Amino acid sequence: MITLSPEPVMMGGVSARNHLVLAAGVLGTCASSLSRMLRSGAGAVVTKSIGPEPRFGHPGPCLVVLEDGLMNAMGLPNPSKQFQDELSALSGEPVIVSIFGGNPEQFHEVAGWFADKAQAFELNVSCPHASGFGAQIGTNPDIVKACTEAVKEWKKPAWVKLTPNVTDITSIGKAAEEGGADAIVAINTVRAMRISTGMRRPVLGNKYGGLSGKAIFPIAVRCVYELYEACSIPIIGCGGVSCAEDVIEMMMAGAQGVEIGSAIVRDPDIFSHICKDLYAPDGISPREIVGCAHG
Amino acid sequence: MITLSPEPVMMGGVSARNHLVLAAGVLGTCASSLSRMLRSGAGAVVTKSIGPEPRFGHPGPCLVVLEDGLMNAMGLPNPSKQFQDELSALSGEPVIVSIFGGNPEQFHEVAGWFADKAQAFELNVSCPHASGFGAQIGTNPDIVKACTEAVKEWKKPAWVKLTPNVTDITSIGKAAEEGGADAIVAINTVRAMRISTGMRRPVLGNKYGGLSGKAIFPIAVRCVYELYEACSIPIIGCGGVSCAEDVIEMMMAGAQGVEIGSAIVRDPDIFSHICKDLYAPDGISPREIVGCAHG
Amino acid sequence: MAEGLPVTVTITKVVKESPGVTTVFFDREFESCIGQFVMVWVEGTDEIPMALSYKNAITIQRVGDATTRLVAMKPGEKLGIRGPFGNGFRLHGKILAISGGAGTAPLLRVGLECPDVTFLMGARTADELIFHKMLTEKCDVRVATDDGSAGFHGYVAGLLDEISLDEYDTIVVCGPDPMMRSVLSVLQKRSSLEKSQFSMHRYMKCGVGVCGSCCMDPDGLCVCRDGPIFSGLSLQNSELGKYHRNAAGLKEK
Amino acid sequence: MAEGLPVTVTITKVVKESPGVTTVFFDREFESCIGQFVMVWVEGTDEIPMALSYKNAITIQRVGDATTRLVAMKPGEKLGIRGPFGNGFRLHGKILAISGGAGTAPLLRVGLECPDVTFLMGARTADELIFHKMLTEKCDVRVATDDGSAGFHGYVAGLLDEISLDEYDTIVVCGPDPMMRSVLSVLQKRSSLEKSQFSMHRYMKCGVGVCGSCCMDPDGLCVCRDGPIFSGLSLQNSELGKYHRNAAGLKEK
Ligand SMILES: Cc1cc2nc3c(=O)[nH]c(=O)nc-3n(C[C@H](O)[C@H](O)[C@H](O)COP(=O)(O)OP(=O)(O)OC[C@H]3O[C@@H](n4cnc5c(N)ncnc54)[C@H](O)[C@@H]3O)c2cc1C
Ligand SMILES: Cc1cc2nc3c(=O)[nH]c(=O)nc-3n(C[C@H](O)[C@H](O)[C@H](O)COP(=O)(O)OP(=O)(O)OC[C@H]3O[C@@H](n4cnc5c(N)ncnc54)[C@H](O)[C@@H]3O)c2cc1C
Ligand SMILES: Cc1cc2nc3c(=O)[nH]c(=O)nc-3n(C[C@H](O)[C@H](O)[C@H](O)COP(=O)(O)O)c2cc1C
Ligand SMILES: Cc1cc2nc3c(=O)[nH]c(=O)nc-3n(C[C@H](O)[C@H](O)[C@H](O)COP(=O)(O)O)c2cc1C
Ligand code: FES
Ligand code: FES
Repeated sequence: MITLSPEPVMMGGVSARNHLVLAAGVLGTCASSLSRMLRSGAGAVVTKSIGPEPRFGHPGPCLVVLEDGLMNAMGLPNPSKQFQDELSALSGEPVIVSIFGGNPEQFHEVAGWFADKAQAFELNVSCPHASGFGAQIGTNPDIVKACTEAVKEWKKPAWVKLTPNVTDITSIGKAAEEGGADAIVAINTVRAMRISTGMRRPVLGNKYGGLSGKAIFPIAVRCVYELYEACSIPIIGCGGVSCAEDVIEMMMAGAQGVEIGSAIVRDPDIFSHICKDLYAPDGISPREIVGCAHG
Repeated sequence: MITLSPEPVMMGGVSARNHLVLAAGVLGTCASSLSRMLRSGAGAVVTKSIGPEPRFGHPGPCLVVLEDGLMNAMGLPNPSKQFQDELSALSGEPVIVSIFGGNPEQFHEVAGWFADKAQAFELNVSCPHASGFGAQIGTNPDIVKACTEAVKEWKKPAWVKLTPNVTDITSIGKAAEEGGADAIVAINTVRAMRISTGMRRPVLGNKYGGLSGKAIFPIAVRCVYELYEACSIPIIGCGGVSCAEDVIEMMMAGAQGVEIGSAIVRDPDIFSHICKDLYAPDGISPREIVGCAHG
Repeated sequence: MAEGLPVTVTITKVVKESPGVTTVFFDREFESCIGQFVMVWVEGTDEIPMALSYKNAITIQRVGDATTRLVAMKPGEKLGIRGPFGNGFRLHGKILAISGGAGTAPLLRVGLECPDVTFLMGARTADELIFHKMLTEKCDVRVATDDGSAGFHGYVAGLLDEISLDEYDTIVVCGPDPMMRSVLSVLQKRSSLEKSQFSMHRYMKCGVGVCGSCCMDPDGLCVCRDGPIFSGLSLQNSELGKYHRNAAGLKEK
Repeated sequence: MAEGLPVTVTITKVVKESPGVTTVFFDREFESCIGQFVMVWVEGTDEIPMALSYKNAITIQRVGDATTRLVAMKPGEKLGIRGPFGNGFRLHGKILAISGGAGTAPLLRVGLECPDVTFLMGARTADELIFHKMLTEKCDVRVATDDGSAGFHGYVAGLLDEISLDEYDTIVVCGPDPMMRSVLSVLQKRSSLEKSQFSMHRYMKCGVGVCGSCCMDPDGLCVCRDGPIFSGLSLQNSELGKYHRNAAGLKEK
């Protein structure tokens, strides 16, 4: 297998300790769990998505574990502005604050709360199961561009996280790029549903949810590859990454780094385990492989 | 587990021997393999998609087996008009002819070749990896409607098979319904890619392919559920069905029956095995459960 | 980690344990370690964490929407169960069990299944004591009530004064946060933290260590996966008894 | 069924067996039954089915794009391998192997690994005989050439006249369709079909029994999965020697 040389990593304006980033919404609500992920080897962490008002999330069940992935509809629970307190405990760490809103003004407002503490922002325009937010605005290139511009007023690196639930993900990627995004994160979860045949009802409280984990890896690789052909800003691959080989594959598709979420369920120490396999003193430079599958 | 009473099945104008239909493109190029599937328990079979000209398909690799599914880019290889000979050998059998074209005229022409032999047509407006065909027209509601109308001129039942690679599958479902479709089949494969890290190239000859099998089951259930809320014609569920429980789940989401493709790889006798689990003399009527998850 | 969609179970028996507490039995036993919990789906309302009081039952204290629906359920009705989840107690030797209120439920199997158990049980009043009779037949039960209507008049931690902690190999504790913090303080003073295990409660959504809603300060451990059982030592400097986070992640006292 | 993405192998050695046939060795052995095949990915061109002539090699007859690129490859270059796929021969007792042209390659391991083999080998001319020397060291080899430049002058089926079929427990055959049909006819006449196994070739795209491109009439069996080895009995009334389908599914003679 290919190994990478351990070098300082700078991706999308964020200086990270390695190429592996904790994905938004996974153990991301408290400073203590975010620190834990950094200690266990994450190169940077993205927080739970923070919005304009506190939200308690959807009624349960909010998540089910499938054979090859997870399906969740958390409903964007978050402490809103009070998350400032958590962030204080993380000052100096590579923390990207995920934010969401229903329009550019809300994105601007929420970003403002964290402008002095975040290393960067990640715009969640892609959660597939919260009405009025996420993918409901992330399927419209004009709104995505406007939200990106609004957040960029704070002069911080801005990553825009895209939904795969669109006919053409590149049109959204290009909108983010035009809005001044420093990187694109692809992908958020894939809209999905399972039904309990015993209860004769959808298993998630919100009925619809988002599929993540291994099942969506081939979809995520495809999106990264498409975006690499269409856009010129850095891409962070996300979706089903669960081993070092997957990281290399995402990089070859065009990703500068990856985010990892669901794999935590099978292995809470996933970051240190992937690092062990991915890096070696005689490894090659990531530059050699990022996008190399485009030939 | 719920079992169904073995009753005569009529779905979307097709009288089938049970609720399980062989999906298009799977062992569907010769009369002999289609008969074999009927013998081994399929309630009806859909042929390989037939188009206006013979095609040899994409260069290989055309298919890879993944842990939880398949990824393929066959490229719609088909013998075109000569498929008439194969069909002759199947007269009287529950055979649905899958057809594709680049516009309504071509759909009309191809359907005409088989109008006296097919029990029904399935319009492939959803293959995600053949340029000018399939999903390239299946993402446009107006074209889908026009193609459906063109095929309906032959006065045969017409099923329209949809792609999940759209922002809103219900808009396409409604277009098919307006065009006079007798049923909607959901879903075709999900656009995907895997890269060989050893070769540093996408593994499929066509680079992009379609994901099928277990991995996409939650996506297919979601699409069926959405379509059931939006449309009033029958829905046939397709995507990742591999056991009797999956059939029940699809039905609860709103499907009258299911198509099965990739599961053949793990078990060539999948139809008879599912029948054994699905039907029982004291089983309930399918009417009791179709769409019941909508509460 | 148990996996998959919720398993559907049918309720077979409903037993009222006290005015506010009810046990619901179902038609399936879940192989589980004592201390593990399940996520209980009350269709149309919510999914909530519950200890398995028996392998085929949960014992519910009515506090809000989901628990209110649960205690009103009848035999024949259905629930969805995910799990069991979490780590469970490590039980050996002579055991001291200390419970407060509905916290007796997660410890019930300790009293019923282990050979040598002393059970200290607290409740607000005598009629809020649960499983008292059943446990008395199996082990040495001592009672405390806030109003003195049964046993010792005061908090359950007070019962510890009459206990020689050196005699015990394992100490297990479950109850409301303030009760557990005060027990923890006593055990700390009497140098018995090492052999103590506390069954923690935090807001849970996923049950499998991914959503982060049940994380505790300062270590960021997940109660659902790293717990719910924690050694007293590891809780000394924790948020226990000080605050917890609600469904939105907001700190509450 | 072997699974997954193509395994990348590096070519270690290239051996020219005859003017049109080349063996390519790689750095990995594939555990396989004799008769199984792999799908060989020649990046940028195509993926094609090939028997494993050795556990770590394929032997290629140059016929078109992919095979032309393959025979021109150099040590250090890479291939992608999926498989091994298919069923393989059932080999026991005294074995008669009958090959035509490049059909010797899939039978090579029969000659090298089985104890008691008689090998009938046909080719158009003497210099198109492959593996002749190597096999002669291991078994009783008899040769037929169309032009008489070596051995018997005529088709390999002609060699059967001098063979007492009753002596053999297993008969394995591989070669072009017309050659296999004529061998089948001889075996049928001499009531030896039961112990015969034929290695079939059909257009293959998936290799795992799903795409349908390799299906044979009249049973709809997949050569890739139900085969490539079929008993002579099951082929009697088949399309063998009459027609096959090309990549588009069109029948060709
Ligand atoms: C590991 C564990 C085991 C538990 N075992 C038992 C048990 O055996 N018997 C029992 O009666 N109770 C048990 N509980 C507590 C029980 O989960 C809550 O009482 C229940 O969730 C309340 O739900 P509700 O809808 O009735 O109340 P709500 O009105 O929704 O909330 C009332 C209060 O209950 C708590 N709560 C609500 N939802 C949750 C949730 N998803 N996760 C955690 N706490 C929540 C919160 O403190 C909330 O303020 C356990 C909790 C945990 C974490
Ligand atoms: C199970 C099996 C084992 C085989 N083993 C060997 C072997 O050990 N050595 C060897 O030299 N050849 C073997 N072949 C034949 C080999 O696959 C073809 O010669 C090769 O595919 C030709 O590819 P091409 O691109 O060079 O030729 P093309 O120009 O693409 O085609 C030339 C002819 O080759 C055949 N062919 C092409 N592609 C395929 C395909 N995907 N599947 C089957 N046939 C195809 C067709 O008859 C075609 O007309 C085997 C075939 C099968 C089915
Ligand atoms: C429990 C859970 C909560 C999530 N919450 C968020 C969120 O708040 N914001 C967001 O942008 N993505 C969220 N996601 C999506 C993940 O960040 C990620 O995009 C997705 O899970 C795919 O990556 P994975 O397969 O590695 O998990 C969540 C995912 C899960 C499983
Ligand atoms: C090898 C292969 C070939 C296919 N060919 C076609 C086709 O020609 N026309 C079509 O409409 N769908 C085609 N499909 C899609 C299937 O019919 C089906 O929609 C999809 O595979 C999802 O179902 P499954 O998960 O049961 O396989 C093909 C799928 C596979 C795996
Ligand atoms: S409940 Fe989700 S991490 Fe514990
Ligand atoms: S090659 Fe696809 S079925 Fe045999």
